[in-house]
Amino acid sequence: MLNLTIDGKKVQAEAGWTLLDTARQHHIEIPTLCYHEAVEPFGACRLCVVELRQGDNSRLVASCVYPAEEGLEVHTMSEKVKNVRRWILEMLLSECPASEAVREMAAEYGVDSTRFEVRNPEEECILCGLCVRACAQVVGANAISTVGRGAQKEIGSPYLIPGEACVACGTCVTVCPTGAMRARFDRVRGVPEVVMAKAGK
Amino acid sequence: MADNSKIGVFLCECGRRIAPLVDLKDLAAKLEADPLVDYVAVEPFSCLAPGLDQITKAVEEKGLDRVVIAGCEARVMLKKFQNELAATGLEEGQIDIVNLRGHVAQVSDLSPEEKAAKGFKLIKAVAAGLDALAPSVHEQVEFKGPVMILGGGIATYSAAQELSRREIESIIAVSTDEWEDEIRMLHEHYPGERHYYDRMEAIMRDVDASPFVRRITVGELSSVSGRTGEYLVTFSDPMGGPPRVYEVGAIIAALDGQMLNQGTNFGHDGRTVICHTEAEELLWTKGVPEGQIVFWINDYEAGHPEYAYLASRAAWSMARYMRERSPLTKVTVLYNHQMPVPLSAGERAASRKLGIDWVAYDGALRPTVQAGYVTYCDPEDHTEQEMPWDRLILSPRRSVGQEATKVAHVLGLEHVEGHFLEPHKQRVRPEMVGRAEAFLAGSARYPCDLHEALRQGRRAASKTAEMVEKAQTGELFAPRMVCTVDQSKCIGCGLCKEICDCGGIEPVEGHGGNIPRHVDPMVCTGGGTCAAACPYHALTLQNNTTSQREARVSTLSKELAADEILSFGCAWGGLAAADNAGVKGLKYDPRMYMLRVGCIGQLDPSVMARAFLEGANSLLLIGCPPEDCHHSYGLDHTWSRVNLIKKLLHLCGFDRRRIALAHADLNNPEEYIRTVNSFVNQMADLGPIERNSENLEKLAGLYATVNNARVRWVLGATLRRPWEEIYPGNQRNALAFDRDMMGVVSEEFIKSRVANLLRDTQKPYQLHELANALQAEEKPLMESVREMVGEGLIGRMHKDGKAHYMLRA
Amino acid sequence: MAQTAIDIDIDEIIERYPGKPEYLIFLMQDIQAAFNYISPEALTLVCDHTGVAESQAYAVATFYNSFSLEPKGENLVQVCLGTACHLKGSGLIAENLMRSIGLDEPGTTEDLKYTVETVNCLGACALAPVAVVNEAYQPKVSSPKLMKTVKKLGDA
Amino acid sequence: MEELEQLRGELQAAVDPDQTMIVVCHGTGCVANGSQDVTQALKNALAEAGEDIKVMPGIKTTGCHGFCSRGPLVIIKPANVFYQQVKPGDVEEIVAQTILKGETVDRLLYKHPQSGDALETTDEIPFYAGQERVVLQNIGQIDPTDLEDALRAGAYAGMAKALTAMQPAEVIESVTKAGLRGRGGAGFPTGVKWGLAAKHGDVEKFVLCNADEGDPGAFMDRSVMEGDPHAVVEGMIIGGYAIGANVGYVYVRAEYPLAIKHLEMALDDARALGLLGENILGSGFNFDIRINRGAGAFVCGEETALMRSVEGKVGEPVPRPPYPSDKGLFGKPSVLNNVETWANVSRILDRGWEWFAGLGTEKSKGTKVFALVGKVNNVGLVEVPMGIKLKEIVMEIGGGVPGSDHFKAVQTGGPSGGCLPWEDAELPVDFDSLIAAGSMMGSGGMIVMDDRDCMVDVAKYFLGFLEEESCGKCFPCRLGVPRLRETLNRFSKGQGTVEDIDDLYSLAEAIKMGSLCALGGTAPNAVLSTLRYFRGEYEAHILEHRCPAGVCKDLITYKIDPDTCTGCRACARACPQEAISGEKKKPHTIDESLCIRCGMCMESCKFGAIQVF
Repeated sequence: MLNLTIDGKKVQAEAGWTLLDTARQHHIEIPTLCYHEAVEPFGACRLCVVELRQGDNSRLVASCVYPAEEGLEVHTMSEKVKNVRRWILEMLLSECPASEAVREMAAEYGVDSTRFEVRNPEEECILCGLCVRACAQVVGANAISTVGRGAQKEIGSPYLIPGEACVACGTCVTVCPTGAMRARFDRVRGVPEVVMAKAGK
Repeated sequence: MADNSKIGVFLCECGRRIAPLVDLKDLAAKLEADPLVDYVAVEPFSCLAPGLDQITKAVEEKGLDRVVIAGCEARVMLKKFQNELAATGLEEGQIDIVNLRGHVAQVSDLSPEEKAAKGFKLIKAVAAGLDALAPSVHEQVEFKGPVMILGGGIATYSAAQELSRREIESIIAVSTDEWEDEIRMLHEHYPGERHYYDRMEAIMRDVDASPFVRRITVGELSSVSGRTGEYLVTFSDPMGGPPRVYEVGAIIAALDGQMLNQGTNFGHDGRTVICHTEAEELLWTKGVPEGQIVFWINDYEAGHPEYAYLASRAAWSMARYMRERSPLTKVTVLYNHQMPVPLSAGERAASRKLGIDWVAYDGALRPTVQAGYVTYCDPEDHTEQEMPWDRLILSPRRSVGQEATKVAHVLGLEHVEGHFLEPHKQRVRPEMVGRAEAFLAGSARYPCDLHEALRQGRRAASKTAEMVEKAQTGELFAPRMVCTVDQSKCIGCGLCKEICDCGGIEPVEGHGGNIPRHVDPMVCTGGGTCAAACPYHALTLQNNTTSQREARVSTLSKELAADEILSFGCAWGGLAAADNAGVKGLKYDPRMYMLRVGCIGQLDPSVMARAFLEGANSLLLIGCPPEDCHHSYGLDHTWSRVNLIKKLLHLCGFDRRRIALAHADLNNPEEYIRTVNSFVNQMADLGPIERNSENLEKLAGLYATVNNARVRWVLGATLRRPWEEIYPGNQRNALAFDRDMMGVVSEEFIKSRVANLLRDTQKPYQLHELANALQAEEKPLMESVREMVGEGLIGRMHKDGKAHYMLRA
Repeated sequence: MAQTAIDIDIDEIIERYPGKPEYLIFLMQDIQAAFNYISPEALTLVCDHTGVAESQAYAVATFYNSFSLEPKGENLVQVCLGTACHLKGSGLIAENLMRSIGLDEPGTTEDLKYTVETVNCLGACALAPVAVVNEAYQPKVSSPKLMKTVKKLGDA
Repeated sequence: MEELEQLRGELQAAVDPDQTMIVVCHGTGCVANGSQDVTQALKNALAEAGEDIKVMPGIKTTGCHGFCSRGPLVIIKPANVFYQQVKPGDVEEIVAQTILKGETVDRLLYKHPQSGDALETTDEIPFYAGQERVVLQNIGQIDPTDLEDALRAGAYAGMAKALTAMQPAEVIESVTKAGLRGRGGAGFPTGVKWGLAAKHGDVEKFVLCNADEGDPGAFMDRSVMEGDPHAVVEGMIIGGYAIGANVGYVYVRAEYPLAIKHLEMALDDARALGLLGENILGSGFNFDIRINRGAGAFVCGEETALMRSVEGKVGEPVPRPPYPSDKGLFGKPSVLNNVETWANVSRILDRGWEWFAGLGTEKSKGTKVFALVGKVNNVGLVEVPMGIKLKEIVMEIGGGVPGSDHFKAVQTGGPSGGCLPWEDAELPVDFDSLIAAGSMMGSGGMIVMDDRDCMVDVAKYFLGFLEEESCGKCFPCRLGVPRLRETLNRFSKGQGTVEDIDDLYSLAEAIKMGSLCALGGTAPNAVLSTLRYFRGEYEAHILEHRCPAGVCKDLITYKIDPDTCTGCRACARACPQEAISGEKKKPHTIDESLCIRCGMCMESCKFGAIQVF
């Protein structure tokens, strides 16, 4: 049994719990986007960051992966934390303006417009990679992956055409936090035209 | 129902996504009060470490052997719970999930109390299903005998090589002992591969030398029987002796496609205008011809643009061969400008160095072959050009070929004319991806070059090897949710084998007359439509049985209010769409109650009938969109079964619309909601079925009828077969057949009711009394009753000159 | 010349390494080196051999700069955009070169004649700005100089 | 052990220290300048000279001598006569004068930039005089492809000591006591890192060498691997012995073919001699090293990403904890250090931790190698003791800034680092002062900038680099870096407001705090440090719409000075937009509306008539 404080509240945790587990067990809410209970935590969206304070020095860690430790002093709503969340959400607004979920979450943090230029007003995908991880860890099909890297990154099956590996179960659509997978799904599922792909390329 | 299990229910608050919306306290109280449930707990997040710890603790302390989690999507979360709770000994089938969040909390404006009530009904139904579960034992699969590679295709060698690399014994059945001959003949199936012959030879030598490979020379394949791990393969003897029989653990078919010439409409004459195979033959026999050689990549004009790549690669390699050996030979490749030239930068340079011309023509105009010239249209300046030739070489026509088709037939691969042999499309579980290859490799699957054929061979071998290696270490077990046959009930009618789409059902050889079936658990995809079709209930989908489904519907039907709808959704269509509606928080009519089913085709008509019998007033079955069924025909089969129920509802005097089949695309929840709302409203207009004694008696008759062997038999005949291409099946004289079926159904319906009546009342009836009791016309009734007496189903005695009918003592 | 040998046997390359996932990148590098791109067929072979899912292999192939899924041109020009070179205007040099052969961004010309790449520091900062044309270093290049060298190759 | 020392003795005895030896630098810089031809010419010339020569001098090709801007370099030993910018044509004279007569060829000597008098030998040259060569001690001295030559210079002595005379714990202790800090950038104490991995006891472990030198403008590690690969190999064996690992991986940039070649040779030779592989030197310790070529991803310099890449996966960092010392490569305890660190390890074990601890400052021990590039006279590779003043490196060793008595800024730490202004010229160069000054040590790139370099453009450049190289996994980095650059783009177009600058600070903060790995965590440094020291320049862009350095395209115009223009039409021909008009032999003019500021005209003009305003 580990003892720590979250937002001043004394809480207990078992070894092996993450900070997010612990917080949720004690009804303390922490926002997440790239987190889903069905798959391993990824620590990518950084919305779940919390501040760890130890005397004067403090740092932010992703609560979805950071293990609960004895005596930690955790703050889930400090200014530092909010600043990170606000910026991420504002940038998401410009990156994937079409996403309802993002707009709602942004509004909760008082972000309702973006100062940055909007490249694609249709875009919904936040590249949290949940679909990819679900396909690999839940379904075991490995039908989709991230393609490219950095700003050019996107989600898709090899060569962005329907592939053999997809079992069309729709798990990716269900776990997608923004609904972006709906549009992509039809470019992934379906019986691949083996002849065209293999013989005709 | 006998409580033969200890069931724990865990209610998930899911942060704020369930808790405030559903009154979990109230729900927990309801459940605790229910005799079926032994333990109830509410958790912030059942699926997170803290929640899982709590469940594990409860299972161990309270000795629970069934667990229901009321949380979110089973499709997404079930696997995690199975893995996390495996340590407690709970196995697949003993854990079930109710999507409280997505089917109740998020999708309506009901009050928390009302939602709790709805949740209670769903959870109780699922619990009843678990209660009715009889967990199966783990079936271990062993491999008796080596791997056999038959069909004689070139992939035989790569497959054998891969197997021997992994030290697995194999038998290869080839037409000739001499691999030199094979190489000599290779171009008949794979022209333009000379550059690869050395490697091919190396592979063959390798196989020849391997102690793990046994080479046999046999005649035609005559039969294959048995199951994964223990097959019997029979060939005719080439010398005309007695058939040769082999016991093998696994079978890989290596089949090559066939090359035909283009025929006269491209000017083919077999001498000056030839196709690739003939060109190769020429190179073998006469060497490189001099003069002007023109390769025309005419696959676009031949109607198969997708083969242009293969053809031009072959042309390129032959062209290279010619130029490298004979400076006096001019080579040109004439190709459709819509086609990308399939050469890498380096090859372009090499082609230039060798002086091979690539000439594009305007694909809009078809080139014409003339004496010594081809005329074509220049895509640049749109002028007609003439290209001289001494020999014109056309692309080949590609097909499966006679022998391959024969073998495919014996192996039970349905071959559709004009198609290639892609077997087993089902991709229900990921491990099934590529299983087609594990079974069949070579250009008879789909046109490909030598390299790809060999790759498929290797892949097939390694897929097979994975299984063999597992089996060798005793770690190969059959999936839990597959069909099994009760040999004592099976009369070997073969209906299941006929409608099975995964090839999992095999006859057991050696029994005379009707041959009972059994299931190859490693091939069965667990679709279960076969089980739902068996006239004698001899097939069961273990750990997911019809009786479990009946338990669910009867429990839920008893709980449902008059205007509430019982529904089944398949995991790939209806249920998935409902889940996604929940994720999006789309609102729809809360009177909708959906139960989960793996494939809509798993629903035995008796499950549907049971629903009405136990109090449901309507039933909505939501499957995948037509032709998207993951089990191929589950949906079509349900279509037939729904028709049966409609007929019976009609005979009972109820509205046929009370049962309906619908389709949902998981990616279109809005559509799903329209489906639900319109059905619910329609049923509200109909109102409930009055539960008076007459109606109850009729419903009992309905239920008995769908379990009647004869009815199920006739129904079985209407079910779509794998070779039928159109939804919902295109058997001949469908209308006439349907009329006959109507006849059969009405006969058996009345008979069932008579039987029920006599059994329930235990007293003799005169005909007019029967007619009265069943509100049936005497005339047809008399015929049925006579038949029943004839069949010995009931007895007849005369008392003061009047015929009385009663159950036989 | 960034030449593809036309008779390299891909299976020979595949067999260089044991069939383990950790050799995925080794195999791709060798194939890239031999054919200067990774064809879909090659990718499938690598997956079969290493037991890596095709989607994963595709992710790797698109993640790392040194892999190309498209055939490259017959002549390869790399312009260094390292800091030292940048300060000495290599950015402009690259732009000017690409404009002169009709490319809007680094890549391969339609006729597969040239491929222009920008690289992050070749570590030859003393020679800035540097370009590498078909593996030959061009120290202290200027736009006109580089364009002349490149044009010459194309006409050859 | 004894055998090794005996062998070393024999090898050393075998060569006469007074024999003339002609050393030619074959570092990448010199090779690109044609030093291979020089070597060939030398061979020919000597062959021709033939019997005129009493003792035939040896020719030795070595790794980089560091003084790249002066290549090709030829040094005549034992006198250490230093010839620079030698062309094949000069060779005959060298042979005739120096080899035969023992006289120097003055025109090939290095002239002192200020006094202008010719300096004969290496140690007289300020560029070398100011240096303290520890890691580089053998580079330029030994033939990297010849293990025997390396042994003469004392290679593998430290390893032998460690394996035969010390317990693993003692090795870790002495590395700790030496105060060695990771040279990869962060400066984490190496000994501590080793201890964390060692404590896992008897399980499979790995050591890795980060040779994925991705920082633009840095080539220290390459030079070490090319010039003295044995130092790295030796260090890794020692590390493996210390933490109990039997396998090591070197992750080298594929862009460094020569380094890879020399490493492979070194490994083969070492195996052949029993210095690598089973039961090394009879100590019972087994260790072998495998080489992984990087596939072109800067982020793979981050340790967790590098390990994923070695596993054959996409090189995306993973959150820590768990730390690599607990769960690293293939989930096993692993220690990753960079090339320079490993090289230092072998020196420490060879010459003792006390000696090493005596170098450098109180908190930063030892020396640091820098790649000195940009607007500086002596471009090249320098190794200096920690704590040396920035000014000393740039103005003395570096020979100052061409055409100026000061530098505008010095950029250290690569994309993760920052720009230090002339005001910081006195700053002691060590881990902590650099961080305090808003930059960082990094792997050792040191880029000197003068007044013609625009700080906004520089910041933009580094952000562009990072935008391209970000793996795209975590949101702050993937989204934030491009948006930072978007803002700077506006600035360089003369748009934007002063408020934007404040937003920059706050966004930069969010990226620093929020990012998953160090790439994102340090990405904003380029902006922050330039803002800190050159805010005025930013404001010039925003408020006055001008680029003081004359770099930002949208804020400059090209003009032809009519007095200097000879009307030769060279510029008109060069202009891709045909924006330049004018008759022959008459001054030309540029049509600004057509000009795309590609600079072609400027490059083509032989009279410097085209100027930027």
